[in-house]
Amino acid sequence: MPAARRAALSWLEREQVFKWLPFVPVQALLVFLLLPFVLLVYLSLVSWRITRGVWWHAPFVGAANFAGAVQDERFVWAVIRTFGFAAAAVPLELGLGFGLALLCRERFRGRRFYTTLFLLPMMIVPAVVGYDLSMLLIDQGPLNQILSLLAGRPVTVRWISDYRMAKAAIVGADVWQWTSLVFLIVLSGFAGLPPDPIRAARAMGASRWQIFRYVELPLLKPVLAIALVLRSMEALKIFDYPVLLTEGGPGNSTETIAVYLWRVGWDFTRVSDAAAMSLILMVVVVMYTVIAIHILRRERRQLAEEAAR
Amino acid sequence: MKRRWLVAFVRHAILLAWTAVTLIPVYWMLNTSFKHSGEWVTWPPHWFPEQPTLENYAQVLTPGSTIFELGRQTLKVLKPLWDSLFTATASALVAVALGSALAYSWARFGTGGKNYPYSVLTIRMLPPIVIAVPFLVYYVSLHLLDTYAGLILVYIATSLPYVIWMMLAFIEDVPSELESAARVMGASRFRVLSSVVLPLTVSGLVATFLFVFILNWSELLLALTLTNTQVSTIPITLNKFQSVNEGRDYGPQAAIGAIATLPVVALGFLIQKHLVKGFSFGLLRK
Amino acid sequence: MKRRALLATVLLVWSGTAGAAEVPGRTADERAINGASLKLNMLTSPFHTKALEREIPIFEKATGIGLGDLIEVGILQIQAKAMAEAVAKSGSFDFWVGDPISLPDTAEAGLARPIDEFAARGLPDVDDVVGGFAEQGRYKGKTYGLFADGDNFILVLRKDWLEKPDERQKFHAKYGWGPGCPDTYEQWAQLAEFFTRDFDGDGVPDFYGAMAYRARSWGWRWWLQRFYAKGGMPFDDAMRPLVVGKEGVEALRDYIALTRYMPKDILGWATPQAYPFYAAGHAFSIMTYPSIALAAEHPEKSTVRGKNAYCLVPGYIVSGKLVRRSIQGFGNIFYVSSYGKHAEAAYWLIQWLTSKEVSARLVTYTDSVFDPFMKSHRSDPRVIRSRTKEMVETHLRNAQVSPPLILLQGAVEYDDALDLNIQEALLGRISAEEALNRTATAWERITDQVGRTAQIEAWKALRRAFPTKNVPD
Amino acid sequence: MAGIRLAGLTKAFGASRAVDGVSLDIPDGEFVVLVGPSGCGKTTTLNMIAGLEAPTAGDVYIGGERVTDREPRDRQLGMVFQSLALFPHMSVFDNIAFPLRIRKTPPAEVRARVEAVAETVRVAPLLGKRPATLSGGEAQRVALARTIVMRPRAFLMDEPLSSLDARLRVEMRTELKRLHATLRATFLYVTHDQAEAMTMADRIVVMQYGVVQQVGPPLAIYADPVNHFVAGFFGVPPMNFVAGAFAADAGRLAFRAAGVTIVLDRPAEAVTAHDAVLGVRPEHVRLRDGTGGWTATVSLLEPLGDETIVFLDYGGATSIVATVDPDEKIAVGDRRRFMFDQDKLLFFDGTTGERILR
Repeated sequence: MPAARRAALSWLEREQVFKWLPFVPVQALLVFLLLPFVLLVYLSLVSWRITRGVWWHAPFVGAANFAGAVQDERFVWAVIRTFGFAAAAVPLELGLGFGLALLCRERFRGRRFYTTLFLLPMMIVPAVVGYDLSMLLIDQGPLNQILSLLAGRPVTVRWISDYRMAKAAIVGADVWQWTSLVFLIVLSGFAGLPPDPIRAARAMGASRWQIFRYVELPLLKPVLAIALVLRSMEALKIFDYPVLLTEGGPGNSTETIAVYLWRVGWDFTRVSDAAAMSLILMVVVVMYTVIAIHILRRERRQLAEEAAR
Repeated sequence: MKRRWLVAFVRHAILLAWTAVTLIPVYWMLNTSFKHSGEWVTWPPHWFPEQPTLENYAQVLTPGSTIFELGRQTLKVLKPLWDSLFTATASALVAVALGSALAYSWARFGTGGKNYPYSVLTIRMLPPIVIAVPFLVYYVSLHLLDTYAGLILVYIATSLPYVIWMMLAFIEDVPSELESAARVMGASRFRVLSSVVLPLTVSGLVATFLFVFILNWSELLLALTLTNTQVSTIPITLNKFQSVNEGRDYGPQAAIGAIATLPVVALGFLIQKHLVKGFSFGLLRK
Repeated sequence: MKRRALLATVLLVWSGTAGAAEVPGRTADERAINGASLKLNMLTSPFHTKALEREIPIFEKATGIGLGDLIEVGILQIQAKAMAEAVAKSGSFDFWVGDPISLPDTAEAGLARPIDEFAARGLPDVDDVVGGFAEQGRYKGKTYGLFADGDNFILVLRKDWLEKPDERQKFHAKYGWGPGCPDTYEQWAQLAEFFTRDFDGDGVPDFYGAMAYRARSWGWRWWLQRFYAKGGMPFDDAMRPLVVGKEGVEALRDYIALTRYMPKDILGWATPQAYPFYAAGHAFSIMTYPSIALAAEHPEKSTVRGKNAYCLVPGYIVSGKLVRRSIQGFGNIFYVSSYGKHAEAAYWLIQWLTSKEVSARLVTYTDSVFDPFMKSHRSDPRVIRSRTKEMVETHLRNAQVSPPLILLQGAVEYDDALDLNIQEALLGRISAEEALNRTATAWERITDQVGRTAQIEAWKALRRAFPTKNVPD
Repeated sequence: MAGIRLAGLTKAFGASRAVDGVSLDIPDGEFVVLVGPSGCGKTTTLNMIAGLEAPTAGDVYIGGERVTDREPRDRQLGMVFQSLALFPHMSVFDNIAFPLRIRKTPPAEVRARVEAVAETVRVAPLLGKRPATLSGGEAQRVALARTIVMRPRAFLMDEPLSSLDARLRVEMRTELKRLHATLRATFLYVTHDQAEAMTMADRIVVMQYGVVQQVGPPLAIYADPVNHFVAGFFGVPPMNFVAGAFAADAGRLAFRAAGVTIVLDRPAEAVTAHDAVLGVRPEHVRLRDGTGGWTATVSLLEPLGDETIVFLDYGGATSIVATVDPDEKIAVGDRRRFMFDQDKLLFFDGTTGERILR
């Protein structure tokens, strides 16, 4: 090995150098992302729309765009609605995913068949799900046909044209697709449960339910926390399903943040307003993040303590 | 004995119900992809194609126009399929490499401070629409609009938080004594990574790769904004297949859906062994 | 016929430049037109692709100007994609096919390029365009695009049902007229009521009396058409919204009331669901785009081929006189991009595509949505074969009473506010008055944001494009 | 083969010092055991020697060479870890071959050397197995083999026997000693187990709070501890401590505690300290019949077979522990008299814990 190369390598090996190696490209990338963010902040402070000349000539208006955004009922509702979708979809995904994983945790005939199949939905492009559902959900479509068969009488749920059911359809699409991910996460969690505490609990005469409630569930909490944070983060970004299924309708029942901002920015050309809304959203999200981080950190700490013991 | 039979019965009943829920939309996609256009939307719905056809697949897979040869591929799925594969794979690979290196550095040396991974997580929380407009302006000035590099860069950035988070848990599961041992035995830090850390976190790497691959493979909004003619991904292409008499071209769309699902499913099955291990996020000690 | 058209085209293109012998010219456009080969990029929704893919190669053979790359996005994403290009100025497409609604915004944003100078030399076949349509490519006194798709609404009834003697008798006995093409919306409602049938008695109709669009992003146009027929105008001279008056509220109530005779799911339906539903014979009437004829008369896919009556769009009686209005349902215009590298070449291509001969061919293709818009289409046998003579006649008569959409800057936003509130009323979440009040409030804000003075000016110009005729000849 | 020298080695984590100015000279071939309670800084010291942690101050010399700034791989030390740190993804063979392969040793030589070492530590039949399938003792041997095969300049061992059961641990001690005798290499062995230190070490280094308390051969440390801590650390059962005070008794020095007074053959001026602690090993406590000494009640008996441990309640704060012959007739509740071997008594300063009156 040539001396120069050796010297370079041993320079890279030094802890103070080595530990920063991955940070250089990552920080570079983050800086690369930061510049458009600065542009976003700038745009939020001026009054620019695409139909009004070039952006660097737009007049400075200070907080006016923010005031406008807060007063924009559609925006406020889109935020509330999106959080609502997340609040409805995520617990369902967690519940279903957990329940299914619970049923699939032990070995039994057909387990492989089920676990393989249940992973399918997350592998399908959400846009495909949107189109697929637009065929399935029309009121005389296959889904209502099945429901009628099960109910033994004609059932016509207006999945995409009723104000409430359309929301349910969007939540349903999310649940259908992402329960698979939660299932996978929880199933892995079960697979990774340490056997000793469970054996100990059994030795102490705990019933199956007690073992589950007092031993397994607490041990699985960190896994559930991860699934919770992961899914709520993604659920705040719902875009494909409403765009491809309902166009945000009927009324504005399925207009999510992403859909509304797309409209304001591109269709209505009000880029500055969209920028202000984005920043407000960011504040909301950061608050949410702080809570999520709190949960994650608590779970991690708890885990570290358990590991130490 | 009777009780056990009952448990098995209930278990299979519930699991079969969810199997049906899972399979019906997938089946409907496949079913539609083999139907002639007249059967896509019918009252009542047709559960089997009356005259199964491959024309939808032919339509999306055959390059060139059927009537006039324009010397290029239009409305076809091969190019978007390739573009999607390329962008999703490249971005997932780079993101996994960078993200896991960063996670390693943070886990072992606490580089960047206590809150670093948490703050990186914020990137992922923002809906991509938030950055779409400034990104467009930015990309135009950097000549990154409508390029592979541009799309891959933004996908790397948006996947990094997940990679860091998933890999962090994994790396923390590798006892640091193993690394010390290797170093004392003469391994360089890079050799430690390749001989010890990498083999021990391979399930995590694989699962993480699949996860961000799926996310990038499916991404619609940024792709729609940041590409024009040179790059076109599967989700954008789905949007394109619309025809006059039937509005949405359900058949070809279903065919694209089936084709687009296939690589991911294949990938998923290939690495199924790693998946269950990988997605535990290393949170529980074995 | 085809050969003559080709020759005419070539001459037309050649006439745009001076010498044509050895590929002279100062710019790429000129040289291209003069014989060099040139590829133009296009942005379009997939609804137009197949027809254009067939036609443009013919132009290329004659002139060397052909189609390069194609950016296709969903029809509702055209505006967004155009706006993205207005920001990006990337020149990724030279021309595009889009809705007139996006004209004001794309013109203000500098994306749509005025083509008056080219048109002055090229003399496109605008004189043959049916009145009202040609105006749609103009904004603030300039021409930004060439009209290519006469998409105003038409009402289609099931002729076979109308002709059943017992039904005729019963209907006449009940309502004292017809049955036949309705003159007024009340009459259409009567037809809808009468012909809605529940064969199996399960409380859900199996044959629906009426269909029209009520889905988000689509339904507002059907209201606006009624509103215009009531004599309503969207704004006064100071751009104060006028939708809240009696006309608006009544039109909205009627609009909502008719929904009773439509499939329950109509709020979620657009073309993909509506056309096959009608073509499968599940509805008595449908008011929609003229391209319904392509679906309804489709030789293989339609079960109602030859069983359709094409009617003028009904109207309202306003101070004793019938007023019919048939609004532009979507319509499409070829625009030239300011940022493309080959503006002039693009112009020649779109002029060629919108010429009498080529447009007739475009209209004929059943896999695209170009609808008749020229006087000459009325007598063109190819057009008639694809759509029936009755349909083409009726459609072009409808066009005589076709008012413009709100072609002002912010058009998409005005329409979206209207659309949202109409749907809220339709869902029963707010009253008709409230819906229109909210629309007016939103419109005021939009006008103020865009700049009232400029809007007033544009509105005054637009108002002149409203039809004076109340009933077509 | 090389000796190790530490000069003022210090490691600080923030304000606290894990290792505080450790200086030590280990000649080539010596078996040194670094012993102390957990958290005393012994593992940190070992890690600094290996190069896994950088010292805050001070230097490490190996074979006379300063290696403080060298990477671990450039120090050529063999290290056995507490968890053994066998690579779970490699077979036993690959584990042992790892250090050789890193040095790009030709495959044939790798095989030969691995097999030779495997023979030495008796793991030859295990070469194809995975670490997860090995028993504790087998894993132990593999970890050793992996270290030996690289022919290090010195061996560092960080509590390598702590995961073994009691019997195996005793066996392995002997084996390690034998290995040391064969290899004649420098061994630096870290443990918290005083018995390991006593049985294996040529020299023992006792650490507490990051500071070396005493260095010396096992028996010297046992017999002649420098302070209360060292005295208490060695010996099973541990030394008895009786807290009391010095006083003058007719010009002679006397130690008084609850229930016990000892008059020493020293002048009263021999110490200045007032409070003191008396230390006496259990084997130096004598039970006797008749008179003399002090009276106590037998509160507990622990027969070990070769001897019996007797707990004596004499009225002090804690019991006095004595070891007696197993044949001694004794029962719980007996009242017995006891005495200390006067010449084996140790005294420590009551405040500082330092040995006094040596």
